[in-house]
Amino acid sequence: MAEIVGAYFTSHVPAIGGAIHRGLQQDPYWKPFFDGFPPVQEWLAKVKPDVAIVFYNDHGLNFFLDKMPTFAVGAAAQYDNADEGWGLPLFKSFEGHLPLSWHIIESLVEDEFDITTCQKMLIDHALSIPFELAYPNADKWPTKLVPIAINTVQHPLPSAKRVLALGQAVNKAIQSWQGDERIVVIGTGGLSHQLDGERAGFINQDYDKFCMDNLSVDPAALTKDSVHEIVRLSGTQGVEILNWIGARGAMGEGVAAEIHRNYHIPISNTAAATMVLEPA
Amino acid sequence: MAEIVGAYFTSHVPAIGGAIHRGLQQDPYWKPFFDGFPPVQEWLAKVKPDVAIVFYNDHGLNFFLDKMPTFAVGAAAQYDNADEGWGLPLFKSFEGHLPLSWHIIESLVEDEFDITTCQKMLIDHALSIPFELAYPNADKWPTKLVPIAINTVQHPLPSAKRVLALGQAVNKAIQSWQGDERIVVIGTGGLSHQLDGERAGFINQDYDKFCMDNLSVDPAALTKDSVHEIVRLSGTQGVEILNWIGARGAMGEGVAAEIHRNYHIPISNTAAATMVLEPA
Amino acid sequence: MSSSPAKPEPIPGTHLFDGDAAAKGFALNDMCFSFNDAANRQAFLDDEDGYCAKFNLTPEQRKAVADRSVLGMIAAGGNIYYLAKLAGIFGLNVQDVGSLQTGVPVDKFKAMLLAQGRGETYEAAHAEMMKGEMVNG
Amino acid sequence: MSSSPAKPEPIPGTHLFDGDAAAKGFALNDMCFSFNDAANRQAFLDDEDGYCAKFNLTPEQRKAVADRSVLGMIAAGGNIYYLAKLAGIFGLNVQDVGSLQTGVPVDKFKAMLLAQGRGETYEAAHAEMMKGEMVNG
Ligand SMILES: [Fe+3]
Ligand SMILES: [Fe+3]
Repeated sequence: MAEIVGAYFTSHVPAIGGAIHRGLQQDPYWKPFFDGFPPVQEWLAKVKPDVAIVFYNDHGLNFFLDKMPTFAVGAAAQYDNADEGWGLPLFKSFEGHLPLSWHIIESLVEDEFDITTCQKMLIDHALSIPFELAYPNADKWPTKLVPIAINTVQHPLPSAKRVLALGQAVNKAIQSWQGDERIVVIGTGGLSHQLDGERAGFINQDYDKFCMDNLSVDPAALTKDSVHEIVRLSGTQGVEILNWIGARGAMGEGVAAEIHRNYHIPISNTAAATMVLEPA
Repeated sequence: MAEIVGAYFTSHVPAIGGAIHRGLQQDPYWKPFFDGFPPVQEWLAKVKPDVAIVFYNDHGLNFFLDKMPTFAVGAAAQYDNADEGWGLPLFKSFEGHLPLSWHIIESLVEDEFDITTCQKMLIDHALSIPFELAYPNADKWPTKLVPIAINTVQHPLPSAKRVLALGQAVNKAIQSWQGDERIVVIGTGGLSHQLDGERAGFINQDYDKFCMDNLSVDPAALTKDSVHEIVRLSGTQGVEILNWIGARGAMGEGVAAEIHRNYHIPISNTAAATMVLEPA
Repeated sequence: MSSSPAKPEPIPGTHLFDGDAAAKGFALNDMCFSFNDAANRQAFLDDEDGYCAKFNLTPEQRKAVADRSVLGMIAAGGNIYYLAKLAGIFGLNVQDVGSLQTGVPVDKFKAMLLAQGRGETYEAAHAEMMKGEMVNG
Repeated sequence: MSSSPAKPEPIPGTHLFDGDAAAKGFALNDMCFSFNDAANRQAFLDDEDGYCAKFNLTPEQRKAVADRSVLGMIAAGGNIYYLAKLAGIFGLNVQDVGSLQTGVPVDKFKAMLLAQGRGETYEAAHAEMMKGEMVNG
């Protein structure tokens, strides 16, 4: 049976891609952030996942407002990055895992999740940057990919409770999967940040700490607040914590063990955080 | 408060559009079908709806397999038809009802339906033909439109139970809407038919009768079968009964009164049916 | 797919357009989806080989299209809603498509439907239709 | 919208991209979405007026773009994820965009973020940043 080796969470600020590109890992501004990754890299080298199920949000590359899904699940043989509007070098492509994608899709629809199925799907920095950070010297990504995109762009967004349930339903799908893959679950984005409006630059360390402290032991605590309240506490883009909540749900309902944590303010406008959890 | 004046259901075979275009209503092949519509037209003239919420399925015009939503709700100011591949004359455009669309979207997401929101949406014969039949001499459609598209194309499809719940959640949204619109709910497609495979031409009068007999008094009876079983009973395209089930759900949980029924085999490859229900 | 739990009992003469089919048929359905545009329909008519190559049809898909074999297209992952747009290019309606798939002349296919309209079951009407016909396949 | 039940308490300095905004901002966001393509970015630079006209920007949207007013674009229904692609054309990053919206020089905006990194609350860091500045708006 397939095994969930654990979950990895990280912020995905576009500027990180630029810093990697320019080799700024030891620059004083960037060092406290990049220093959070050797433990992630060592952990991945130890647990050796061969499939990644990634909860993330699209930033206006693959989805537009003509067709904006609440939850989208990829079912493609390959996922490419593309120009997001800044003309930056493209991130590496991912190989898909078609049978597992369709298995998860079947299981989610059976469990009354009204997903959008994507046989073509461009993936953006929110998906690629966590891999650039986790596998800095890879010629190609060592895992196949099943991407799950959550709407954090256009309100109404799904509630944190619904997103946790989605993640748990993905866990249930994995439980009924008869392959022997080693699966890492990834949640990307956050933590507190706000790019738009007069409150741009808003960060909330107390709320971020609350999220990080509860993620392993009591993820349901993160679902008590409405989306509106999460925006108040975490910023308009801080709602990307939904991706973390979905990924945490995919680990299953039991308590998880925190293996690693790093938290640094600021990266660009963002309170940047990195965590690794293992099933307890 | 807004009022649901009732629900209207009809098959939507593309050839009907051709028959209307060529004025074949009195042709012996078509007459038994078109004779089912004067009662619909009279009923609509009496109840005078000004908004239509239409449950239908797209036939490869607006959605492709790159992004195939389980449930999609329109939120556009206008909905246009377009060439579906046969170069036929275009059907008339519809005026949207933006505030009601967004109210329904807010309410559905709150109730944990993971819809795709469409600010642009081309509508096909499945939506237009029921209006051509209901308002044969209209210069423009007398109702505004909120379209709700259900995936009946790519399996896994949502279960009949889930679709009934979607409809009931739309009813709940209407209950909390503070406008004073007169709303007609429309379900299009079916009944039994199969276009593809060696079983093409399959029709099942017994199952169709079961559906029509229960639609008013016990719609939950239509949700006992799995989608797979519905395909067995009703044909690969007979699953369009899901659109009827969604529309019936939007009338609310109470019993409804059957006002009108017509059933005729065949129109093209289809067992064609037309019904009108009112809240009892 | 392979590592998924068992699927329900197949339905004779019926091909569900599921994940397996959707994955297999993507290129063919993608081409057919393009036929919503009249210019693309004309481009196909002008240069069928070139147009199919542009969409990277698999050899199985290309052969089914060349053979005008609806069952072949479905076996290659084609979905009827998209295939109908290809059929439209050749002036074929859904009854012609039914005739092609059942292997009987379209008049007999239509007669089978009319028989069901007179109250015959599908099984009876279908048996009548197939009398004296080669079995399809 | 008008006939919907009441919405929760607004969040100061924060504009939720909800149905009202999405409906209002469609044309502007549609244009910004097109900037994923380098050729479209160049077309905008070559003929800003013509390019905006092609997307039917509202007068309010056109003025906000002409003024390079991020808050104006947001008031006109712009969504920051799409607007960021327009900002990219002008070489502006999210900190420049933050500076534009708060009305302080980008160095002061960055200093406000660094202050939060030293453990100051947003309120304290923001008050410090606004000292001696005209209030935005
Ligand atoms: Fe982000
Ligand atoms: Fe149909």
